[in-house]
Amino acid sequence: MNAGVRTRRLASGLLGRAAGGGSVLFVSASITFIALHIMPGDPVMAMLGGPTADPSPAAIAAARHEYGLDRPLAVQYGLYLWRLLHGDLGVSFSQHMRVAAVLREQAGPTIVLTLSALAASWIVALLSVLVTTRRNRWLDGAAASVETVGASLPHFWLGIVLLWVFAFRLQWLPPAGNSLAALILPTVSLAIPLGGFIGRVTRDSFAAALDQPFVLSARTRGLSDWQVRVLHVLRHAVLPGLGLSAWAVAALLGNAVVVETIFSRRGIGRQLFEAVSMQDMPLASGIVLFVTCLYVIASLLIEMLSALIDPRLQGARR
Amino acid sequence: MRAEHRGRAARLAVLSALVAVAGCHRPRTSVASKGPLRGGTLVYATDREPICLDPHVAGDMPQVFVAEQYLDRLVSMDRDGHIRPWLASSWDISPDGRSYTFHLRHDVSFTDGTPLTAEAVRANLDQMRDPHTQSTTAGGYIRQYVGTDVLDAHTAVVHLSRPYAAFLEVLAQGFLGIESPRALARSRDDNCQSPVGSGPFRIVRWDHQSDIVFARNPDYHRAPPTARHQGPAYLDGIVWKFIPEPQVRFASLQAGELDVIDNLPPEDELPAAKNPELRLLVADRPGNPTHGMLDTRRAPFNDIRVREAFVCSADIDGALSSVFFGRYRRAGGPLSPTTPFYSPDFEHAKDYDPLRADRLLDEAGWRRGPDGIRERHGVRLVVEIPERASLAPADRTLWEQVQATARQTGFDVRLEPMSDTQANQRVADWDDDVALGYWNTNTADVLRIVFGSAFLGRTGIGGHHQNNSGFSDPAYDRIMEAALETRDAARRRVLYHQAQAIISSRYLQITTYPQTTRLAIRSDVHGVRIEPSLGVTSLYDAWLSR
Amino acid sequence: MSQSLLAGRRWGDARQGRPAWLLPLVADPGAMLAACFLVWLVATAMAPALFTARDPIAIAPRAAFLPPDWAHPFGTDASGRDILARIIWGTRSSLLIGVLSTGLALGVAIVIGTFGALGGRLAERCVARLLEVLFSFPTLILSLLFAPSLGSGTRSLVLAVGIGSIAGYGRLVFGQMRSVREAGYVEAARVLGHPAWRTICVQIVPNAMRPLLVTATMGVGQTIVWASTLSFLGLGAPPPAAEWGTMLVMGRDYIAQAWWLTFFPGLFIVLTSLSTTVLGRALQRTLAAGGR
Amino acid sequence: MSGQALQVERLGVSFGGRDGPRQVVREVSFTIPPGRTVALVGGSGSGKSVTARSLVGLAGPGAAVSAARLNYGGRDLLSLSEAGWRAVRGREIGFVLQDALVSLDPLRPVGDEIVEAMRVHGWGNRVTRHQRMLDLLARVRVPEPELRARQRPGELSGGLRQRALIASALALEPGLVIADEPTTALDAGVQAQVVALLREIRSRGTSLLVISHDLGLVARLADEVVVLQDGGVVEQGPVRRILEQPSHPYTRALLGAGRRGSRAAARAQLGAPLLIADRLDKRFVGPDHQARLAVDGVSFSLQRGQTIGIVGESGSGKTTLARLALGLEQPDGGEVRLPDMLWASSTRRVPERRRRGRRREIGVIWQDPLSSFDPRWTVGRILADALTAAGLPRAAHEARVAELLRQVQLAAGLADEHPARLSGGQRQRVAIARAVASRPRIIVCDEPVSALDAQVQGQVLDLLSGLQREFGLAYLFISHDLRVIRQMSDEVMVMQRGQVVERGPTGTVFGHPAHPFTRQLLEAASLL
Repeated sequence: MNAGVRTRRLASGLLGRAAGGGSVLFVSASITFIALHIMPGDPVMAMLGGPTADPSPAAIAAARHEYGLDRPLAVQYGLYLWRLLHGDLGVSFSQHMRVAAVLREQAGPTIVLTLSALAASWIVALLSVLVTTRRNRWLDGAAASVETVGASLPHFWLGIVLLWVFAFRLQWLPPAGNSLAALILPTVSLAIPLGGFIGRVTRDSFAAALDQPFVLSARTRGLSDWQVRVLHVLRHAVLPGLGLSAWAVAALLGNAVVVETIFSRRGIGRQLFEAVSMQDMPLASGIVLFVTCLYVIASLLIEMLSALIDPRLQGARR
Repeated sequence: MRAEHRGRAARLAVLSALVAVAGCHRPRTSVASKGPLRGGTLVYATDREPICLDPHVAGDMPQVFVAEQYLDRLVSMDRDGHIRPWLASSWDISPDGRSYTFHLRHDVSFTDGTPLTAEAVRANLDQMRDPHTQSTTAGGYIRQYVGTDVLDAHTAVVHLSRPYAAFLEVLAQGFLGIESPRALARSRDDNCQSPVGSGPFRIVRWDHQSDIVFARNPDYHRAPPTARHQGPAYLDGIVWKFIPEPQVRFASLQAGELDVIDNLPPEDELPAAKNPELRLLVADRPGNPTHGMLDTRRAPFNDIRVREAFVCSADIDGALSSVFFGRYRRAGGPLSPTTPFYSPDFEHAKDYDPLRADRLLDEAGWRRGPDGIRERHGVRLVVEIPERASLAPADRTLWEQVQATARQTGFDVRLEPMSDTQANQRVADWDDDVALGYWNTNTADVLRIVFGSAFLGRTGIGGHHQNNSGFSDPAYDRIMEAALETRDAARRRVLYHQAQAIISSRYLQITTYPQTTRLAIRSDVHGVRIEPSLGVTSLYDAWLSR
Repeated sequence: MSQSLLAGRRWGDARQGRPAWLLPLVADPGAMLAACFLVWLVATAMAPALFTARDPIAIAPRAAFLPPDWAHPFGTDASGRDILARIIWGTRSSLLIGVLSTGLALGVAIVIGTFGALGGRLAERCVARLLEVLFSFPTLILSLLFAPSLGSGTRSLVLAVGIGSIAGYGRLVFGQMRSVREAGYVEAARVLGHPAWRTICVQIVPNAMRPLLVTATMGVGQTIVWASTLSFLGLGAPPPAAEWGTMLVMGRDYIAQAWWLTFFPGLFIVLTSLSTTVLGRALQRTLAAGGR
Repeated sequence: MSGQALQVERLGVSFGGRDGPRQVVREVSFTIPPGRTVALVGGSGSGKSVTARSLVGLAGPGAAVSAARLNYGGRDLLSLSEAGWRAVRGREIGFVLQDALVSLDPLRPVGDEIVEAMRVHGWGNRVTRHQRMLDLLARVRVPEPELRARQRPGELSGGLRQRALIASALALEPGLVIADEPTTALDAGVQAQVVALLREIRSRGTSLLVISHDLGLVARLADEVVVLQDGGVVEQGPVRRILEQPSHPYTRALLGAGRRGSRAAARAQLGAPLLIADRLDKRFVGPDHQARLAVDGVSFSLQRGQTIGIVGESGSGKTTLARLALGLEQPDGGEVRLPDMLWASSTRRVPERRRRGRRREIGVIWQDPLSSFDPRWTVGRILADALTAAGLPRAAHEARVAELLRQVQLAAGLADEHPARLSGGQRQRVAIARAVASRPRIIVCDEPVSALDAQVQGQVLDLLSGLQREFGLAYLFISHDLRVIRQMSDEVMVMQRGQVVERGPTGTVFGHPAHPFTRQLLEAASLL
């Protein structure tokens, strides 16, 4: 394969990804718009202080006009997409801030939480798989069972139980806050189910890779069991788990809604929950789009990483 | 008097001017005797974060709590409900009651250096009235406001469209704090992020979803008469944290990471009371207590016998003893005990009496069906209660117990969980049988708002009626109007007693417990005060002994 | 050789007295345990009264927040109701939510997947893109966005969880259909002269469904977990119905004082999810081992 | 290169299982003197691979290896610790597995694999290892070693990667190289090159242990042969004696499988044409977006009772031609006709609906029968399905299924069995039964015996011949195996890159190959 072909293929691949990412963003923008418009209740009333507030008709009309809610739905939708195209996420009803500013302020903690949970789950999964797979029947089975149990735990329940044990009872870790120590419990409650899941997938592929002839071939060259695992098998075994990681990033970002609430952490998950309950359309859609963007970026990075690990994948995509 | 929202202010609501300090442990005298110490930063944690720090915009309780620390008002209100000077050193009321002339202090400037002038008063009141401000509380309080004339730099004449006896009381509330006109001149949304006042603290930084940082205003020298000291605040600053989860908030307090938390949930009161490092500061709030309002506009509650039966069938005391660990007192009448003109005569009109409930339903023609639920003409005795998402778990459980006890009498009570907006819509459309809520305010006039026929109509577009019972009685309305017009306390007492009697005898609501403010304070924190006009936490007098 | 093989199998059947597909279950104690637990759950769901004498709804305010003891093995809740009884009576709706939402998602996924795989090139591309987008949309956020519109209650939970799971199943069905479409036996059927519709009905669809059996088994547990999370977002079953997710959410605020309110319903959710996973994996091994 | 002797005496290997230990190798003894070559031969399951692996301590997890003596260079291998074994592997005994595509790590450049062999034994430094790796690649005749070293197995041709694999085994100049089926997955031409390479290695004094089922390979490499059956030695001795005067019937059977004769004037008269292919073209777009002709202007006419053999290397277009003949692919040029109907045409699209009614006339047998069976179905159901397609009433199915099983020499009881539980030979018989179920006139056989052991191959081919005689079937017979083609075909077409480079009666093509490619193929298969 000459360099020109490779570059061309890479370029067309990137273009395809960009188009794919664009359509993902478009659909998620539309889903958010629809969801927030079919919601029962009136965002203006939510904005102006709930049921027993006594806003004057003039105040209501002013608010409607200010956020364009007095226009026909189709026009609102068109304007919404048009502004998005220009990178304008609008102004949040409920926060009295530009959505971009809210995201700038709130996205960091969520991204940190997501990445730390992803990293933690991979570390746990890889350690468990590397150390135990096919090492010993009992050990293998026990570790696989632990992974299965981990994958079955609802992060929501796990978070509450961890909070109760480590923050309320033992008081080893702070129950809330934005410090590094306060990151541990939310990370763990997200990482255990995901780590179990990745571990299970990786264990299967690790075992399958161990059966491959090249493993035997490597052994006949004098490699030790550990060398074979780390140098050869691991590389093959991580691929399926890696493929799932983009999805995992999206799931983690979604689960942040719950975990951030339980641990009273700041972040876009909790903000989204509040935005939806306030029917704050610009903020909710801004956060959803941001999350979708992160997914698109994550899947692109992971695809690149996969191609780095398995160069055969480079040509495989259309 | 204006009322507060109940919906979104589920746990954090207004405290009256007449705070009854119940179960409040005084700071240990041995420490207090050394006198207040200066310095230190107090860490305060609350559940809800304001959406805007300017209390003029929208107008929700968390905003007042923040405003109390950095804003002053024109007038203040003391514990006895008397209006006292503050930024206005004196005022005159025109004989027709439509013009108020305020004489402002000459030595006040905002923390951005802008001096306090009559122009500033005009700018503030005008901004509250401007529809673009989206002010629902402050703006709603001063509907009668016409305009302000600036007589000289420190004399402002405020004109009202009609007499409004409550105007000064309203001005004493944190929602109508006076902000720097220079800061107000910025866009609404900019002002929301960093408003400027003349209070004991100034806002340094607002980290959304995390905290607000306040620093002492070193030039402060005009505390209201209700304060316990004069001059700048003792604290160097405040970190005002937002921790929505009650358990997490309490655990953090116990762990020593916080100094004061508010909205202590009932389940944490016992552990808090047992903990020697903590003090509780609990105060009942006046107004119409926490309740379920029965919708008399549709069957089955259009029949007073069914209403009475429902009220008698609910074992509220049992619920309070279990869910609230016996820490919440029962509110039996239409007014909370701390409300002016409250009468204890109606406390036991609604006690649990299942036998009476059975008899009433039998009389009304509702017969028990095979599953124990009563029926009449083939219609089951169904009671629909919309339950909004923000309802606290303890309240949920309380209504589940009402559901269970009412079922024994033959009611099929359906608790329907839904989003806040949907629940509001159901109540607005009279598509409910019981509307859950409470109404905190410092006047018995609340009974006019909650049960007056003038409040049956919808306000605004898709708005709400404040009278959720559908009760309409011209005689009752006349009593309430008469009570507003007279200034004779004895006359008012008689009128409000009549009103309470009427409401109680019509079985329009199941009242459960009075709203309360509940703070848990670490023992090395002193001088935390509850401000009388709206009953929010004031940290101006607070100091740390560590 | 073939005869002895055959004989061996017959003998095995006779010995076990069970269909052959049950054999791997018997051989795997974990799967056996999981299957027993699920059978118990189903029995509980059908006749809860057989497993507890206590009323799950009647309240006893004076007996609120009792810690676990012999009379109340899992303690009592804020209204003095026995938590074990509520868990047992809650099995039905929790299982129903799991099964129905899995069924709903699977049904829609089969329609979409079949249409995409067999409906021509354009349909294939559209469905592929649609599923990609849906899959990338975090399920919890999707549920969160639509939760207020759906309202609360079991029906809404089923809808929300079902809709949220469509993308996952859709991808699976679609992928399966496409790979089965290319399978040797499909071509063999064509060479034999079978009409296309017959091949779709007799071979493509049933074969594509085979792995779905595994996924759906595991899916039931996952959806119960999922539904509990949605209870947290306000989609739970209305009171006083006992439903695990709602019990868990209601107990959350009392975790520091009464851990048993949250712990036991959560434990049952975990056990159910675990059992379906273990059983699903056992089924998967059976299918992978060939034959049924 | 210090040749050392390997002595194996009464080697036994057993695997623990649920039903107690299973003995897979028993009482195997042989010696490889320095510089000599020993071949282990036998069918699949004869224990030859396990024997070879146990010589480097890799018989597999759960294997129990016993031997009266297992010495290499006077050292007792059985007493080695795991670390001891590792020191032996690669350094003293090299090992070459079959099919380098999977025996080399597909994710790593082949150069790294060779370097790794040196690195784990601490040989040299980064620079010297790299240099030696290039030398090794050059030694095993890999052109452009610098470039190839950076490529992954998937980017190399079968021959090149097999050489790279051999290079990795030779990295530290072990005295003994074990080669397990070193040529099995390769095309005939490449096979010859690899054999030449192995001979060269042998000529430099390295001892070789070759494991193979291919006696042709053995004949060209080995000094001594050990014949294994079911884990035991049935015969062993010098290669010449074993190949020329086999004493054990199993050896004779193995030899017989490899020494099939030609189809000597099997058919006197041929019938009318049943299937006519006329200048067929089929284009494919490759991964590099370049269109190429997989089938390029191929014509033939298949008559009743006739077998046309199509031979060529993999990728020469044989299978595509078969699919065109079956009407599974639309030709891009030319057409296929039945005597009374247009079957497929590049100019006029023949609807599948029209073909469907006539499909019963053309059967097919694939190389991998298992994937062509619905995994849910039993043998009986599979056959009944074919009968349904042929329009046979349901009532007659059972009898006909039994008849079909009898015709392909399978026990009637197998009807209730799933194909996954059958042996390869049995499966292929089921496939044949299905192909003949509709009483077709033509059967397209695409590599029908390539996946089978030599012995079983013979049986299946005999079955096909028998059915042809019985029913007058015409075969379009595709194989890469020249011996099989020679045995089965009346007429042969040799394909290379989509084109027929030579065609003619079997005897002529094999006896007097005209095209250089044909000659090359025949040479590689040592049929010249």
